[in-house]
Amino acid sequence: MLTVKLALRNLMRQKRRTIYTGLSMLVGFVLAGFFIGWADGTYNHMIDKFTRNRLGHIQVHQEGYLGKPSLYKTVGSPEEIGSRIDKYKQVEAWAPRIYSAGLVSITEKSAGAEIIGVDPQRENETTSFSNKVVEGRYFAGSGEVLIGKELAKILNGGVGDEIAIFSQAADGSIAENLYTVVGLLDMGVPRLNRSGFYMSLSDARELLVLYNQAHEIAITLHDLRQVNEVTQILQAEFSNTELSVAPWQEFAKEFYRAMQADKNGMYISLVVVILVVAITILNTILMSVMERQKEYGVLKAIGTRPASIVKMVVAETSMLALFSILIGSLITLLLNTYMAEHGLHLSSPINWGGVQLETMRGEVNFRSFVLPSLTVIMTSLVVCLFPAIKAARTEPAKTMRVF
Amino acid sequence: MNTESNVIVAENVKKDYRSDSVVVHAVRGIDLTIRKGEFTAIVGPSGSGKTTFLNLISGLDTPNGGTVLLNNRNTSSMSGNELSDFRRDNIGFIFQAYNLIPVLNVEENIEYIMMLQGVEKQVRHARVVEILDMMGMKGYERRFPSQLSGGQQQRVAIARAMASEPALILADEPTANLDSGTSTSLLDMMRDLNRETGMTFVFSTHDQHVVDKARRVVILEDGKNVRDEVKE
Amino acid sequence: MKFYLKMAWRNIFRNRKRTFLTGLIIGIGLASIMFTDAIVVGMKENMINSVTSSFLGDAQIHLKGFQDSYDTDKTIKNRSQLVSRLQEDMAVENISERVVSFGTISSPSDINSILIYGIDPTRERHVSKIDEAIKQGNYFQTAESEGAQFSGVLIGSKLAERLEVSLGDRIVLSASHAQTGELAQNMFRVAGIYTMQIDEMDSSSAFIPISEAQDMLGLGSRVHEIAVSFVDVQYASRHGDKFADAYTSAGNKAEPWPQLVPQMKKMLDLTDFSVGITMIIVFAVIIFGIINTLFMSLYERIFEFGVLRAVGTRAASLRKLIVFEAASLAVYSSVIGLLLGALIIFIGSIHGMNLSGVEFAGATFTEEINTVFRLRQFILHPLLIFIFTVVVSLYPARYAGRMSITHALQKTL
Amino acid sequence: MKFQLNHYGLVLFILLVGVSPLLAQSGTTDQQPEIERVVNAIDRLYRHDSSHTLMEMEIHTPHWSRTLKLEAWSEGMDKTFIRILQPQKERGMGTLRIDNEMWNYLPKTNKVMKIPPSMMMSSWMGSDFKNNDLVKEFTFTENYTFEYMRPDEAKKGLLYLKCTPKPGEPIVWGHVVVAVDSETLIPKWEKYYDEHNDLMRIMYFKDVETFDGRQLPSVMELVPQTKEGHKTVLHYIEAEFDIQIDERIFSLRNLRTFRK
Repeated sequence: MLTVKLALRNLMRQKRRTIYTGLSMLVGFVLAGFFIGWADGTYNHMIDKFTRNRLGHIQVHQEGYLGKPSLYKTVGSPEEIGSRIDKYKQVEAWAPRIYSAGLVSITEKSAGAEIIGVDPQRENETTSFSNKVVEGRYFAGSGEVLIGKELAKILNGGVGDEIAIFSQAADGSIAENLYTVVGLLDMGVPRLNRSGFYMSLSDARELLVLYNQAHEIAITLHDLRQVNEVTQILQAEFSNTELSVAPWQEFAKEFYRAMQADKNGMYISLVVVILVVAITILNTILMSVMERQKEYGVLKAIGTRPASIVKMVVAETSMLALFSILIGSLITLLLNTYMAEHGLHLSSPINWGGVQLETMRGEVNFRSFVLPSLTVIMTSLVVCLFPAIKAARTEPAKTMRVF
Repeated sequence: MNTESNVIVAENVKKDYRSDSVVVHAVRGIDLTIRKGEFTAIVGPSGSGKTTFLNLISGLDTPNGGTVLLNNRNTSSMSGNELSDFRRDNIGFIFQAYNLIPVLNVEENIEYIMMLQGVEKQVRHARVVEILDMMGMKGYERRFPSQLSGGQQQRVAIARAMASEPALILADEPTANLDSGTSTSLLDMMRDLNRETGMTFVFSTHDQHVVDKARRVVILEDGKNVRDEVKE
Repeated sequence: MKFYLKMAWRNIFRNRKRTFLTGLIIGIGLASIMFTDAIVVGMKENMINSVTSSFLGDAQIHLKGFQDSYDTDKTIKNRSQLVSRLQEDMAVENISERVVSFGTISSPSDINSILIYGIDPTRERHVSKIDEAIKQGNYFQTAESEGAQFSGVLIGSKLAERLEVSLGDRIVLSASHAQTGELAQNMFRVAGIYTMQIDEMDSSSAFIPISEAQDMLGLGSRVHEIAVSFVDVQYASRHGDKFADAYTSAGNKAEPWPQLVPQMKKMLDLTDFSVGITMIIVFAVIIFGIINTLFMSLYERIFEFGVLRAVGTRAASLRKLIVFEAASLAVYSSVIGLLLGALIIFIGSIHGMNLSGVEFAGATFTEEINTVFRLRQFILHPLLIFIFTVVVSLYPARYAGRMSITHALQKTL
Repeated sequence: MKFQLNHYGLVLFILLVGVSPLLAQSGTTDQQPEIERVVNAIDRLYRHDSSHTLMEMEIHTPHWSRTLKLEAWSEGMDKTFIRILQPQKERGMGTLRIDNEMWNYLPKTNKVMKIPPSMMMSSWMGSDFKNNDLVKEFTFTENYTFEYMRPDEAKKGLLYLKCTPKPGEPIVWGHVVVAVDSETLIPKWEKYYDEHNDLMRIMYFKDVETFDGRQLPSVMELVPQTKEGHKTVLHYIEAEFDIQIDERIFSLRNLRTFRK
């Protein structure tokens, strides 16, 4: 207790030095915290944007569908399952989908197409689907379809044309029907632009004889970071069924791997930032401790035991470190909250895989406080111990010498 | 009285310091005239206002009341650069310790002020040689302060203060960090220089050995000059 | 001026330990920035390289609209003229003509929709890396050695898996004839199985010699695509427009890779932006370290400054001294940083980081990522540190110039 | 998701083009007949100038089973016309093949859709046959080399032939083993292998009946070996051969005019 008191007094007495040392920890902390918040935020923002764009954060399928999709591996009563999903407040929206393939034609030309049946309203809530219409309009009713913009070119057709589809229904019968193209889509994915044929869920169910069925339920959450948690919750919720719940890392493997690569790059930067922060703190503390060699000499001369000096230095440094971390956390929290809410606007938006990235966002997360805290504490303790022990060992006469 | 020969004229000089809402009256009204060629000790116990008074007369500090004339000029009305140049040209300083610029060697320390004055290199060099000879420190030109003893450092400090032949040499406790033997010989040397060159010396001290060497002793108490003895 | 420089230089070496420490922090900071730059350049080059050299090429020429529909009839206009122009172009290193068609591949057990590429075996290997990507079998040799009774096809490993075929197995390619649109079918044997680590390439593409593709599709000597590689790897990103302008004519459209794979370009832009922010943060930390060190070392020497000021040094001269000191420190630190940076970049250029197999924006890191030396790492970054340091030192310089001399002279311990 | 793609071969073509009379001369008994004659007989079994048949196609999958009633016309090697008569939902659907081109008619939308080459490998109307099976023609005589063989499980009264595609033929099979009745030279089954000797599918020929005065197996059963639960069975109900067929049958106009 005496050590703490003495340390506190010392800190108060040498305000200037205290402020500088503290400031170096503080600034280091804040910058590292900001960096982590920003990097994680940007990373998650990208994932969020990408997954929200089409795939969703979590998907529900019949077991085995993802590994080997089949027309027959369906989710029964998706609306009922959806209402069970809706129970969880983390869930923002969900949308059922039906997938198949068929032959489509407008004029004499015909082409293979991916048939995707979506619930127009739910799909829009979940993936902002209507934003992908680049020509024409969104679904307004039954009998209307949206097709990929390149598919329209291949078929020599466009908005307003009638399009015939030929496929096979789930009962084995031949499925055929005529629809009106009401809009062209830019899905951001060449494959879908070339072959995407989107129809309303009810039309798709009728065409493919998949009444009350879906192949997939895509779910978006309010917060991407809850994906793992919600996935587990839903896995438990549907544990007695034939349904499987997969997070985006599973169904968007390639994107996930791309993000992992990006993360690797970020780790390099993170190491650099932490390293530089650590060295700055190291330097400041080392200097401030070395500056006080004389003072330690005096303390020793009047009979202070070396261990007490070490204890005092450590106490001072750790108090200072704790204080810096405290204030640093506050500033980091403010900065990252601002960055999470407002972000940094990009002068020219980056369009990637159909995702428009306009801002780079920060994020408030645990890591952005823990890592800088560890950096500050570890470096300051390690670095103050060394000169403290040295100070405790040196001859009082030597350090007190003036000339 | 011939004002031309007055180096310092202080009239009712006052200086207050404010620290933590407590007002410290460091100098409460000093009247003092120092004439050219004097060798004056300002004596008084710790806190009597010696350093403050020296700061005031050297223009390092400005008084709250009264006037200080140095070479018949009022320093309190000067701008920063004027003041710097005025000090450079008129006052030589000797401090109690850490007088010398550690990164400059003896010669560079001595010629520093002349360099500020723009004196030519040959002239400076000649002067350095001359003055070091006078101090008995010939051959130390290339040494750095850290390679000298305390007494030697103070000699170099005196040499630096005198090198540009200022009107006044101010020394604030020049012997405070020296042993009595060294202080005595240093003081003897300063008095000899005073006699030989006619330069005015004002120094503060509380060391009786030093006081004994002075030809005029001004005693301060509680920020006022209470006695003024002229020896000889 | 010179005198203060000398003084500043001597000052920074007065406390060798501290100067070295400060030099080290700035140096490590600088080295980190240099290294980050080098690794990012390496990463980007690797990414671009894996996109362009695996199959894309640095640029491609097609008939306008071909890529929208892959219509077999949309062949390049004035082909021979274009080819000879390209061959005379000094910027162009190699070209490879290709035939591209949608089609199907069938094996006894399965069938898949794919893109069939007809490539010129000898010229292609100078443009892309299919030959190097072959993991089993050979690059178009089996067919010739077996007397060309049947033709060899190169397929991706994922496709081979799906079709349950291995080397030497029969597969049938089907596509539609140019003009008539009639079904064209040919039997091939699997001559090689490649792994390019690009999903599209590995699971839904097949390569056959261009002459056979032209025969099969009834194209004569017409081609759909000319892939170009440039002498200078950075030509496409720097002078891509020039190339595009020069060869976009007669209904043909020339595009350098940033236009062919815009998402890649965007990804690289994003990387640049992120790296920029990282750099700014690292710079900020370093600069703060510098301010800190400067202030600390100046505080210690306040008495000294007091003496300097007392004996008649002007405030401006003192400021100059301090700025010079900071500059000297920056130079000293930069030397440390440059040495450290050069060392780690050198190490990084020999021992790469292994990210291979990671697919990134449709490309895959095929090789280890090595750091890449760039002149700017050794000029721009130290210069920035120097400028920042000097700018930052203006603050303590101003402070020292303004401080009270008497106050300074009171400081002893 | 992909279309459910199936295996392909020459069977449907063979069936739809019709069955030609077997010039079966019951003569040599113990002795193996000349191999060319047997192969020719198998090929000729399916050869004729024209045909008009009525058949049922049973399609079995693990998910559903259904039966289609078809009426088909063929002329030479290049023209085929098929009309679905049952079930009601698909009634009127038709397929026309002329040379290498193929069209489907969809009565509900009254639309004729050309099958693009990329879809040639897709299943024909959900069966184990592919569109391509209607288009490409192969004969053992022309496209294969052949030899007698004696499998382990050889039965008395059957001849076994191993037919290997000639180099360069666009055929995926490694070889085909055909079992033929040594008396009538009517095939019992055909087994399709890949080059690793794995059995990929079996075609059974059953229930020899007389159509238009000729003896032919009336049931053909296609069983893919790689897909469990899948089977397509064709039953001949009626057939006439070498008849005069109106040229207008093989036209797009005919394809799209079907009165229910």
